[in-house]
Amino acid sequence: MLIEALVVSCLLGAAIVFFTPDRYAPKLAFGLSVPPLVLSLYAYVAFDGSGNALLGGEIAYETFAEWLQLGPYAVNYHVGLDGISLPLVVLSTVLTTLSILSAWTPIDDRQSEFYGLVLLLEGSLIGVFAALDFLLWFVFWEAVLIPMYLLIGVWGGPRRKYAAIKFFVYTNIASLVMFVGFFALIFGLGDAVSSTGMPAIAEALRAGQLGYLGTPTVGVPPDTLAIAAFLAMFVGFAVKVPVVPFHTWLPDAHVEAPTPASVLLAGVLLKMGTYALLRFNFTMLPEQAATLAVPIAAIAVISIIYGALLALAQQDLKRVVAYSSVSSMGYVILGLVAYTVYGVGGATFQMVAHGLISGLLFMTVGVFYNATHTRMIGDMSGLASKMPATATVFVAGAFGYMGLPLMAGFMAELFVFIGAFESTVLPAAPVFTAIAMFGIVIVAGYLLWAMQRSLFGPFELETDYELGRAPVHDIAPIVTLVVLIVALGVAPDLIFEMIRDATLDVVEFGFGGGS
Amino acid sequence: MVTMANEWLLLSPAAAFVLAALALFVIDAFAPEDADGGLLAAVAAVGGIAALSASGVLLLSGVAADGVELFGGQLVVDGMSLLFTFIFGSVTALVSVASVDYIRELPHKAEYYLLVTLAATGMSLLASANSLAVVFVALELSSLPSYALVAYLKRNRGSVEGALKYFLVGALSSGIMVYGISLVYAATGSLLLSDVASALGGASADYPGVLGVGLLMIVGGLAFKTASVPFHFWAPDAYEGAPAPVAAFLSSASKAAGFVVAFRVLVVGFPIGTIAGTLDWVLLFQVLAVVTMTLGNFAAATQENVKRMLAYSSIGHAGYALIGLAALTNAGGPGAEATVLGASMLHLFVYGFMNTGAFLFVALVEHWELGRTFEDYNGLGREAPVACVAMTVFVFSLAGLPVGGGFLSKYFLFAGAVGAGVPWLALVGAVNSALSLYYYSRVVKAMWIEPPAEPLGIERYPTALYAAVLTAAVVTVLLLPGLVVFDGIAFEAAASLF
Amino acid sequence: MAVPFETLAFLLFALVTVGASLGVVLARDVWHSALLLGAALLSVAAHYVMLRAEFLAVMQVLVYVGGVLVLITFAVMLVRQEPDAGMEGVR
Amino acid sequence: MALIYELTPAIVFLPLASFALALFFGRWMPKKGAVAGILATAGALGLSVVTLGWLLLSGEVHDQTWYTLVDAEMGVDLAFGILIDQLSAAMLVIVSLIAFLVHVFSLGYMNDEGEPGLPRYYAGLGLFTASMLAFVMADNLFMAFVFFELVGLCSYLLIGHWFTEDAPPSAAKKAFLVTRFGDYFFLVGVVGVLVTFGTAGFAGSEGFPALAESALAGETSVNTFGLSTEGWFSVLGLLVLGGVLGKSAQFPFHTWLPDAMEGPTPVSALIHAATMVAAGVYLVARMYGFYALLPTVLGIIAFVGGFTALFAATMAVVKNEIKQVLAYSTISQYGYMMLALGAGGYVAAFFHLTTHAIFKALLFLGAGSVIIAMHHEEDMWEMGGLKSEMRTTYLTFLAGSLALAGIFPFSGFWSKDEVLFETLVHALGGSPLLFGAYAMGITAVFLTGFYTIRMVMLTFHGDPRSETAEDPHSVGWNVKFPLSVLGVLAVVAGALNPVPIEMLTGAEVDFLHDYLYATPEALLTGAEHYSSLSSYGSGAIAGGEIGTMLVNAGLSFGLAVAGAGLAFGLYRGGSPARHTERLGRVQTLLMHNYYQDEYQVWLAEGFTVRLAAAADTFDQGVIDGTVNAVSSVSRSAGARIRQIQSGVVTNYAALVVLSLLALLVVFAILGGWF
Amino acid sequence: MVLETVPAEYYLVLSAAVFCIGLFGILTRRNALVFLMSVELLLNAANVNLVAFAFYWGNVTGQTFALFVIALAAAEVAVGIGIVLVVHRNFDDVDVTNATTLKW
Repeated sequence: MLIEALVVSCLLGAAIVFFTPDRYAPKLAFGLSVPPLVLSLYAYVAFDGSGNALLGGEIAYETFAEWLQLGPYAVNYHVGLDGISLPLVVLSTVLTTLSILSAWTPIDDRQSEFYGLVLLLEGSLIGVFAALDFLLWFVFWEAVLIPMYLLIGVWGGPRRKYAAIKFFVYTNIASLVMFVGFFALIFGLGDAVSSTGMPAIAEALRAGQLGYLGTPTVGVPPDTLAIAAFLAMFVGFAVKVPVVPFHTWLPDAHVEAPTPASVLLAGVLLKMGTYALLRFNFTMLPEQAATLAVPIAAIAVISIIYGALLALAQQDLKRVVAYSSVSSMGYVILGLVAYTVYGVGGATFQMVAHGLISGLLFMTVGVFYNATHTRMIGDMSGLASKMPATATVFVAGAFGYMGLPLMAGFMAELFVFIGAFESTVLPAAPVFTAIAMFGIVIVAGYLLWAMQRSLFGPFELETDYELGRAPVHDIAPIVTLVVLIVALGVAPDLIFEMIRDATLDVVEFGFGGGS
Repeated sequence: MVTMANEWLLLSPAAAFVLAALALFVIDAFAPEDADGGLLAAVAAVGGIAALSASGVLLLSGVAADGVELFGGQLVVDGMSLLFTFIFGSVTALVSVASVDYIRELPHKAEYYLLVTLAATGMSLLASANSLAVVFVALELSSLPSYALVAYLKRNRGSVEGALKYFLVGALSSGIMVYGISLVYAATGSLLLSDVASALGGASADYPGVLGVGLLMIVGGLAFKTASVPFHFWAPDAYEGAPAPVAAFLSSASKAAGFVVAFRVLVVGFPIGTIAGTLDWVLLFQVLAVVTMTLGNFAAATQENVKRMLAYSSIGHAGYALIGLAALTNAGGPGAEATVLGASMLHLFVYGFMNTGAFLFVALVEHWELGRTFEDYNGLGREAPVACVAMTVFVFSLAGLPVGGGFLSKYFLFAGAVGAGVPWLALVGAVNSALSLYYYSRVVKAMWIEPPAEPLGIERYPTALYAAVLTAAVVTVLLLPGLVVFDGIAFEAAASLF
Repeated sequence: MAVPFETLAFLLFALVTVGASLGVVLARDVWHSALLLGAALLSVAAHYVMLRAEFLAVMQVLVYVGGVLVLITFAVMLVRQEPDAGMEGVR
Repeated sequence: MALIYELTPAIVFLPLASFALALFFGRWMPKKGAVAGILATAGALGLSVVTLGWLLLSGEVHDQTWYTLVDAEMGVDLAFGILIDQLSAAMLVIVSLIAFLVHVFSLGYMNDEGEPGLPRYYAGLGLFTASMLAFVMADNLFMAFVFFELVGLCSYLLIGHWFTEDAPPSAAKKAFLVTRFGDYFFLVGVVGVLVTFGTAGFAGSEGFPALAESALAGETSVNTFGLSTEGWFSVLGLLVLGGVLGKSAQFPFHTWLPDAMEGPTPVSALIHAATMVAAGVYLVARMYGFYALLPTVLGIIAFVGGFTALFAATMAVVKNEIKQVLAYSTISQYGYMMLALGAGGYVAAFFHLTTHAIFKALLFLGAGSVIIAMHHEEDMWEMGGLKSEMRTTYLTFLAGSLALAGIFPFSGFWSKDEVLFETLVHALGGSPLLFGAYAMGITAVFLTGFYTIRMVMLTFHGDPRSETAEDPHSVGWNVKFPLSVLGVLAVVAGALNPVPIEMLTGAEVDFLHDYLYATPEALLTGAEHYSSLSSYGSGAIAGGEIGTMLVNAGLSFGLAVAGAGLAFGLYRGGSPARHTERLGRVQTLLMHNYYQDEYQVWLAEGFTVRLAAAADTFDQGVIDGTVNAVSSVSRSAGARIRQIQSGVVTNYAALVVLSLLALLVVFAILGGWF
Repeated sequence: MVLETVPAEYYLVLSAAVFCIGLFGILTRRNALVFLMSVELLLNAANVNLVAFAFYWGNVTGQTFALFVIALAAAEVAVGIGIVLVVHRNFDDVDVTNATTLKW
């Protein structure tokens, strides 16, 4: 019942905050975000699952109840956590709590609605990571869109409407394509499964029970079906991730979104895409993934390099960070396609690490923005002398992003690189890996450049705002994030152990896992 | 064995409408000066609630699970007919309650409610019609009051013009349909669906053209009722012109009625297995579905008027529901066919609430005299948050986001299409659905994101209209988890048609 | 082979039906249309008689010619514009 | 396990603690964290010395995993381990000594000058020291990389210490970026090593050099990704070398180092003498067991080293700022070390590393002292005549300079001589390609002598050429103390390994040689093991080994003295002339550093930034354009579609009928009705 | 039998002709009343079929249905004329192409 308690505490919190006067909303929302956080931390501490939830592992906090009937298939209420989903749930709760704190300063309009939506978003996100039935999962998956649409649309920047609708429609159309693809698989399995439960489908697919979609005479043959479904799902999730060339909604959404929404968008929402890729494409259709390894790896590498180049070209700090997410997510894809323990585990680790780091950077940019009301790199310089603590954290975050050792990002990237390098699924794996790794140079380039321009040098600012030290509730969340990032960098096994545990089964599919 | 008494019992949902209509006659005859129409609305609403309760009880009791034929097979009461009668009852009740405030200032309220209940009677008969003759009669019974309802605001040019167009296209369509029926009769010698089906083998060999043209024309008549392309032309104009509650009634109940009769006529009367050689109506419906949803959604995307946008969106939804027929390719086996058809029914079921709710919200705004364009809705969320939350639920549910049952039903439909071997149809639907998100979210954007140009000055909060809107919203939301109550019924009802 | 009487009668009435129908849609004056519609309906009634549907024929005459046509005539009168307003509205 | 090895981690943790203390509490601490830093580095130095002593006495080495980051059940473990052998123990002492002295010096250089941001400064120094020490004791390549990178971070922070000015942040960025570029190759190499061998350990039969050795011998097989075994190992070696070239500022990655002079001078001392720049060379020495297997790579290392030694020396000749001269000399000297390593002179390389650490730290601190005196003026043409005002500084600086110039009997002479000797011997022993490297090295000796003495002359001799030079600021004990310590060491450090003396007298005085040969065989990290791996043969010219030695020593000493003499001759007198103009266009070339910066800046800004801008245009135009086009096409399609709804009901009817007719025709044909 | 010599196809042709004439009227005439009358022609065409084939098939289904059609046609005309009258009141005209305030 822990997961239910988590989701319900979020939704209940959302409802309460929604009807609270604006004056009390920020603090109340923070208070109400603590129970889910505590619950998730308890879930982490008391975690007793093992193996992969879809592939016959011990699922922690499992709940199962019958729900709907879709023709011949039962749609059940089935939730549970394993080593892949638990870290992401904790990530969601942590980032939500912190982003609520970071919203205290910038959000001064319609607060109760804002915090209500944030908590609603948190509940949906937890649902996405916990759901083990496809349709239930899809409910949460789509539910995430609504609060995010409104968060961007109502509290965003000048082009918020354009950005919000772009985000909304683009990711929605992708979800629909994915949905069609996945259901083609379910129906292709025919009688081999009797429900839309993800574990059953995963095992049936891995057992090679995919048959014709329709009848053998007029239907789609299993091979074609599997590839087509794989592609449909891949495209669907790739938009969410986002992967080049489906990424253009991201910078717009990020730039226009208010800081807390950016934090959650980059920190958790993007992970939905990679999480889904791992859960669906790479867990359920390993052979197709192996067949398409080269194009997927190529896309990953292009995302990394091209995304980094785009970040380099930006003048808006937030856009820099936004494009860098495209780049970072490329590592996840590369890790996934490698099909090694380090690759897939590293991809998962990177989801968490990038969640924390990009969240940190967005928050820090937000703190600067609160003070200066500009994000254009050319408009400011020498901020470090006026806002030393924030600048320190920004530097820490930037180095975290660059993959500085002993910070989470480095471990994640290293895992991915090792995993990708040793991949036996991906032809010319070292070449792909080596090219992808060049991203760490470009990322250093644009972040150092951005820091040099904005933080250092003589103080200049082309706005009328008085600069002062940031308040404690702005600093506290970013410092917390730095601590978490370093903790994960120094002791990756805090979560990597459970992640690895859950990925072993994924990569064990005839092409060996790791060295 | 069904006794006479039981037969009448099975017709109790329809009877509820008839009784309500009679009661309205009586009340109007003896107390014509009922000032606010509350009693009249209550009677109509009670009629609707009685109908939905009766059909609900009958559904749950399972007496009609296998289908009970009445009057020599002219009528049939089965899961599908009861499910749809449930829809008609709910929509009638909602519309009646909402209309109290909407037509408070207008004369001839009794006629209004009378026409509503009579149209509902026609619809419930349509749901049970098992012969082409009954189909035509019931269709006219539900259509003729609708024409009049659209023209209810008889000093309003839009209302009258809408009625004129609705009527003219309707008359043309009914002419085409009855001619089609006559041709089918010419080819098969029967109007009873089961007899038509059994006569198909021989007759279609003799007169393939006559039968084919006839069926095509019947489909045309049904397409008119469901507002499917190319017989949809009346819909945007009539919905926009009509009083908003009437538009709600037409776009929800009347459309559902068209679909229920289409399902029965085509699946029972013209099984695709035997008639495919003459007229592959599955292919026909594939064309219609694609064209309908595309045209509806694309045209909706550029509307300035919320009501007209909803009108086009309802055409788009007709396109989705048509997938239920267009996917019966026999490629996925009978189970898959029942799934997609059942999903189509479920979608119409949920649609009955969410679409009615959306139009009733428009009615609420019209009641406030704020205007009908998106700009007129700007900033409404701050003035009337509760109603706007409800509207948000409606439009997002219509768009297929998980705030209401519309999410599940739409995706069931797409999933069913995939299972039935026409994934491309699901993809077309998916693309359209994503496009629909664009225009639906414009409403949300206007209400919540845009600031109002000037203070809206809302002073009245009409209780009945609010109650109807909120009820529809609550039911829509509850149908997300609560679809479990109806999904089995729908799929079984669909399976029993084959 | 000589054309049978029945066929001749059919053809005759069919000619009337079609001719009158054409007249309905082609007549410039709506009033003429109404009259020609009456003719068409009557000729259809004649067909009914030939088809051994005498009751229907009676109904056709009563309901259509007696009811519908009168209604239409009535409507024509109501909506007809004053002569000096021209014939625009009734074409 | 000896108690001392249980305390070894403290060598790292003490400076790390001073980092944390200074960062968080520095504002309230005495001397803003300097005291903590001094105490911590003193502690580290003490522990290092004890460790070295224990190693000397007992010969017990230490190699143990200390902390496992990732315990991958079916992959490579990622762990931190401590490897204390002769090499690392000695290096620990050097690093902690220099760090300690730099901390002390900073007290004078930074605190006394009232600089802002001192807690930050001392935090940076602490972390810098800690990272370097951890790097030194790393027992595997992964850990080495981790701390290698942290060293880079610290150099970024410290070089950019004066961030409110424009130049330091820019220099810091450049330093980090250029070394990062090298580290990119290093990281690929680390990953490659991890994947190829399943371990990154340096030492023992489980270490990757040993595995590589057995793989090359054909005893075991590893995944070589389609290349030949040696080919693949060479690729790995070169990849790791990328990091080395970056950090040790070897051509073509040397460009960051002169710019890094923007940092506070003590930091320069630390960077150049013992930490960052030394890290690269140390890494090659650390995994020499691997490189020794790969003659091709060794050749490349030797050539890069020799070339860098010469190349940097030429540029040092024309520089006007004292720290610039020192910077190029650093590049040049590390070139010698690389040359030694590449030429199989493992001991020589380490010897030179040691002596260089001492005299270069000394020189930088001395330069710092001068800069304090000159009120932060660095142009040598503004100085002159300082020797009378700054006795200690002058004497120690001179000692360091003579060491650098390679003048007998200062420490630099011995080590540089040995480097060149090893190169020559191996070149003679059947590797004629090394002659090229040797030639460059020996030429650079002349230039080194020249620019060193030029620097001394311009700074200390002649007449004061500015007002500040006439009345320099005085410096305190905290400046003089480190200078004195280092000055003494610079003179005597050559005694560590005076091979020529041993050759000539037969006395067993090659202590460093013996010391490095004493590493237990089991670790496979000893010089003895390396010499067994080496494919270099030894040869000699006419007079046998001693003759060769004498020729080489004579040549290098002669050239050094010649260079020094030339400089002395040119720049002597009260107001020396700027002779560089005489070089003509060569001067321009040298002042522009062979346009190395220009092309690298072009690569970064001209090429990459333009490429990025092009990518951005493409992204906004084509990719996002497509997205937006789909949206606007949809909308305009919608706008067109709705035009069907003309409002005229007759049209509706016509459209209904026509559509029906069209369907009728199509399905009539399909159904075969007619 | 009297009519055995008149084949059913003749009636089909007749009804089709009437139907087409009705359609033609609908498509070409703008007067709402003529529109109504044309619809009557459509319904009559259907009726001709129904009655003819009731005779042909020998059952009364067609005739009965035709009766219903007549009744409904009457009702439809009644409703239609009502609408035409309000249109006339609002637009001062019975030209169906005049009422075009609702479009697109």
